[in-house]
Amino acid sequence: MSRRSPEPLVWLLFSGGGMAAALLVPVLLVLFGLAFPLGWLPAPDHAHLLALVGHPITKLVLFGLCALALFHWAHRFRYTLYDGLKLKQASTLIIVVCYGAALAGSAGAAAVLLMA
Amino acid sequence: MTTFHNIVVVGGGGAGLRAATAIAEANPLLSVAIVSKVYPMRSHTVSAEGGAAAVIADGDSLDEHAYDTVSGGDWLVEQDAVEAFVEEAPRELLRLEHQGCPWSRKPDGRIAVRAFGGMKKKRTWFAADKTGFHMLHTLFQTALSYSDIVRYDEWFVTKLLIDEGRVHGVVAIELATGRVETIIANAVIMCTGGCGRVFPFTTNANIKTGDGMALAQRAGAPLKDMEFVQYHPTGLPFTGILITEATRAEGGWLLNKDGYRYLQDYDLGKPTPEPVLRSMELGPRDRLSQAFMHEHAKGRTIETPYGPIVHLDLRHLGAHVIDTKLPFVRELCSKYQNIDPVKELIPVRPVVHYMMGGIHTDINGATPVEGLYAAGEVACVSINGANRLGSNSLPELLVFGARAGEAAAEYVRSLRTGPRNAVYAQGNDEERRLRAELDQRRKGTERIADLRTEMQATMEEGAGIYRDGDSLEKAAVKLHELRERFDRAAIDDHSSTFNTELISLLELDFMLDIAQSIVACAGKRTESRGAHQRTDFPKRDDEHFLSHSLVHRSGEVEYLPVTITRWPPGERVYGR
Amino acid sequence: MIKMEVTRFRPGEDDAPIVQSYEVPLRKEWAVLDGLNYIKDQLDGTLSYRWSCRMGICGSCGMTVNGKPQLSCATFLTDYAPGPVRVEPLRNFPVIRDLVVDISDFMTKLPKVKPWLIHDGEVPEDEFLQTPREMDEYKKYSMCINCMLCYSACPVYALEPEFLGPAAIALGQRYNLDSRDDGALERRDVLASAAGAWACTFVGECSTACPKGVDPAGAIQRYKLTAAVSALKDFLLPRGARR
Amino acid sequence: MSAYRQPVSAFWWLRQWSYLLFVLRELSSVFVAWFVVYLLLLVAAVGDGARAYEDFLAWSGHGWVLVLNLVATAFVLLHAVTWFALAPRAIVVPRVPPWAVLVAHYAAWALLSAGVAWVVLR
Ligand SMILES: Cc1cc2nc3c(=O)[nH]c(=O)nc-3n(C[C@H](O)[C@H](O)[C@H](O)COP(=O)(O)OP(=O)(O)OC[C@H]3O[C@@H](n4cnc5c(N)ncnc54)[C@H](O)[C@@H]3O)c2cc1C
Ligand code: SF4
Ligand code: F3S
Ligand code: FES
Repeated sequence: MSRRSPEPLVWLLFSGGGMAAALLVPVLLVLFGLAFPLGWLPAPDHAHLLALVGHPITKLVLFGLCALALFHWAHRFRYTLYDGLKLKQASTLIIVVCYGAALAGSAGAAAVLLMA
Repeated sequence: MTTFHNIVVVGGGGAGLRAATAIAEANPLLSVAIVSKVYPMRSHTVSAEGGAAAVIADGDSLDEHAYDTVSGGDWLVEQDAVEAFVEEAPRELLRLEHQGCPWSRKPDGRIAVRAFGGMKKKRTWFAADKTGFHMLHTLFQTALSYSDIVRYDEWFVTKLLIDEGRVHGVVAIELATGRVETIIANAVIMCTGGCGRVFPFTTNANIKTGDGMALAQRAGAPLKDMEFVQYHPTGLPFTGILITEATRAEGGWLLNKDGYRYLQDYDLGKPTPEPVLRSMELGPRDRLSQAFMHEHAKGRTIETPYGPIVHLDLRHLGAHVIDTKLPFVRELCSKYQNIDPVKELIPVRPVVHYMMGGIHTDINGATPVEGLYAAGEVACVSINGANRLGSNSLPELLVFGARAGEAAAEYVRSLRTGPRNAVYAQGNDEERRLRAELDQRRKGTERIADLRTEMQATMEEGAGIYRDGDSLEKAAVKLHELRERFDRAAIDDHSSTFNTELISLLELDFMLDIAQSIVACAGKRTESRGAHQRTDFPKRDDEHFLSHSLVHRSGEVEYLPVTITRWPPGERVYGR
Repeated sequence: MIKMEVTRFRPGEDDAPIVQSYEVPLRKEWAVLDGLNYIKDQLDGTLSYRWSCRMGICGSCGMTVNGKPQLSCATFLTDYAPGPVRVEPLRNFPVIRDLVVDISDFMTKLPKVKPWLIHDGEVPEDEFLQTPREMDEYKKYSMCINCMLCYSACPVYALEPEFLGPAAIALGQRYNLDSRDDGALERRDVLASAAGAWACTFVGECSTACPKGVDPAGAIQRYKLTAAVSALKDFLLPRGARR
Repeated sequence: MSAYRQPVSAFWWLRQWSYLLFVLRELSSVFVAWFVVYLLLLVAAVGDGARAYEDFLAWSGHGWVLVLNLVATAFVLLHAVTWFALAPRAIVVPRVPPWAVLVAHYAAWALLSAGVAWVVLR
């Protein structure tokens, strides 16, 4: 039955990821990717960040962001390959690779966050 | 190639779709086909703007609707048909409501009605100003749910098969492939719409070439009241695009070149700021278009490259009313005339709009040819008489489409015999004729477009809003000449794939028939009534002409008395 | 005068379309369609194209004009002056002849979304009550004239012919959002299938192209959200709790 | 019927500016993914101690990393803007005009960004 199609759930993850990425990624990327390395702003000291990352709420938020953002990527990239490169024939392979990578990435993120 | 159906409906407009669903409901076992030269949702019903009349409002009554219709038609109206019509119209419109038609509503969620020309009460249902569009799409989409209705989309019917006085089907060309097919059926319902394209300046779409009228007349069914051609008072110059009567119902004014509401000079009442029913701008279309001609004669219209115009003034209605009730008018004005009716005057002139006449049918859509039915604008029942009231046509499509469908379903039930071989032979002959048209017209000398243009000019000059014996005689002579020249018309396109030049040729052939019928009837009717105004016979003459004209293929015209049930002929009074 | 470059394709004669140029008068009031009619009537009777209402409501006359899908009766020559004006058939459809394309794909897909009112229970004696506000919910989606400009603009439809496409989905949504309708569940299998709303990647060009303000892209997005939420409910709630 | 099938070029997205913009928008997801990697590297470095964190900061100052992050920022901003533009079309709240939905998204964006910056820089 097509109603069982996983498409809606994947799409929800994609959308959640899109929303999370839109809301949070720009500020984080500007801070850590540009502002600190370029010296526009003083980089926060290690202790502060350690405390921050160690806090369970931060861990939860960051995990959510990473996992959702990865699924966002997986879904969009899958369709980019279909449409942009006309690769629809390789659909199964693309699905396995994209969502598989997102799953693996999320597990990796969990590991990193738990250890930090 | 030959295929078989119980009933073939020719035309997928409002009337055709309603007829087909009526058959499917009357007897689901019947095989019904809709053959249409355009996809059904492209049919001209889609262009209707203003609305559909049916009694629903408190304080309105069936009798008043009937009286307005009878007097609006200048008593040339079958009163039993009108009584059936007004009674069934509300049911039909409600049926569409139940199928999802987005009729405009009052704040409490009930159907809203608006005023319309010649109607004494507000009774016109509307879907903003895209009524026909919403009706047609609702009908079409609902018809999709009847999976057993077979459609022949973009098939052009060229002939009705007749044997022993009975119809046996049609011959049609599939446009995409050029395939000619004999479609055998026990009954045929013609729902092919009007013929405005016989005239040069019309609100009618390119497809409205009177095919069905000509086909039926050739098959032996006479055409009725063909001299009654409706001019709508407000068309955009150049394009002929209609500015709906609803603009005036909402309170629009007609102004001459001095900014004066000239209708007050023509026995249509006194100007008031608010619209008054059956008065001034809400008078009937024939009278308004005639008033324009008088203004023009007095030099009080404005000359433009596309003919004389007057102005329609909506500015005092304000943006809110225009945007909620008349959004399409605003869209059309800005697209095609480059003006904004909220701030500017709309230039308008009378434009050929509707054919009161058509295939002669009885109250059930049956023509004198056995098994042949007709409904919609192509037919003449007649509820419209000498002048149709705006918003009566759309409900007419439904009421008489349904009636014709039911009658045809009933008719085929009793039939036992199939067609004789002669019918198949007719089909083969027609196929050969069509091939010949393609092959033998290579060396023609006349251009289709030229003949068409000349025919249209002839009709406007000879059989326009005002006619006389002389102008009609000249038109008849000219049409005769065009008929002869038609035999020498050329076709450059010899492809069998989507050959629109061949179709233009066949349509021109039909239109010439129609033009000749109109002129023949108009010449014989030596009186003035409704939309038929003879300057040489300016009075209505009930003694001789309270009867329908019936014109046959031969050009012969006979008369049929009008059925009068409850409303004896009287004076048409507006604004008093 | 203005030059019109018209794509011609004659099946059986040409393997691929060719371009033919015509000079037509440049008049203020003339739509691209008037230019084509001039060609057909005065210059070349063999040109084929569809048209009917010439007032932007029947949906027959869609063509690609200077690269963009347009209604040729509602697009004016003067907007392309001094020219040339390139007129091609609508993209993404097979070309039958000249400017005539085959839209039978849409015509077979349309009934699949059940674009008719499905009402459970009693039908009232008179009208269903529906306030103007309730009508606003779906009104815009009911404005579709089936002109196919959106299909012509949508790259996903070009690449994946299985895709139901913008207008068909918008029409399904039109009934889903109608307060008189109870058919959303019946339409879901088709609308929420892989070839339905999910195939749309929100290019958004369908809404840009639409001459009637239908906003099919919005309709699809909105449908995805509803479908996803209801799928989530199905997933989380036990069967019995569902309607 | 021998209809002509109009071919679709693999480079269809170059034909029109709006198509190109669409493809760029879709490609933004790659940079979102890159950001996740970058973030996790940072978190791992912070967890590994002050030395590792210093190394990370030095690495993030490398030319190619900077360029990559600059490009990524551009794409991520494109993502955010197009995403918010789309939101009012999908999220239809009765009686709330679409522009209000849009404004709400931008407000949330501003608020969250300020919040994150405050937490990080405190
Ligand atoms: C601009 C405009 C506005 C109007 N506004 C209103 C209004 O507000 N209220 C009102 O009541 N009336 C209005 N009318 C009148 C009304 O719309 C028409 O009378 C009515 O729609 C005709 O419907 P129909 O079903 O008879 O024919 P159409 O809708 O014209 O359909 C004709 C069908 O026949 C088919 N056909 C024709 N010839 C052939 C052939 N040879 N082979 C195969 N198929 C063929 C066509 O493909 C088409 O499907 C308006 C008319 C116009 C022109
Ligand atoms: S949604 Fe718009 S563009 Fe698409 S078919 Fe309908 S009216 Fe045409
Ligand atoms: S263009 Fe196509 S991809 Fe979706 S938003 Fe429109 S249907
Ligand atoms: S001709 Fe009808 S939409 Fe253009």
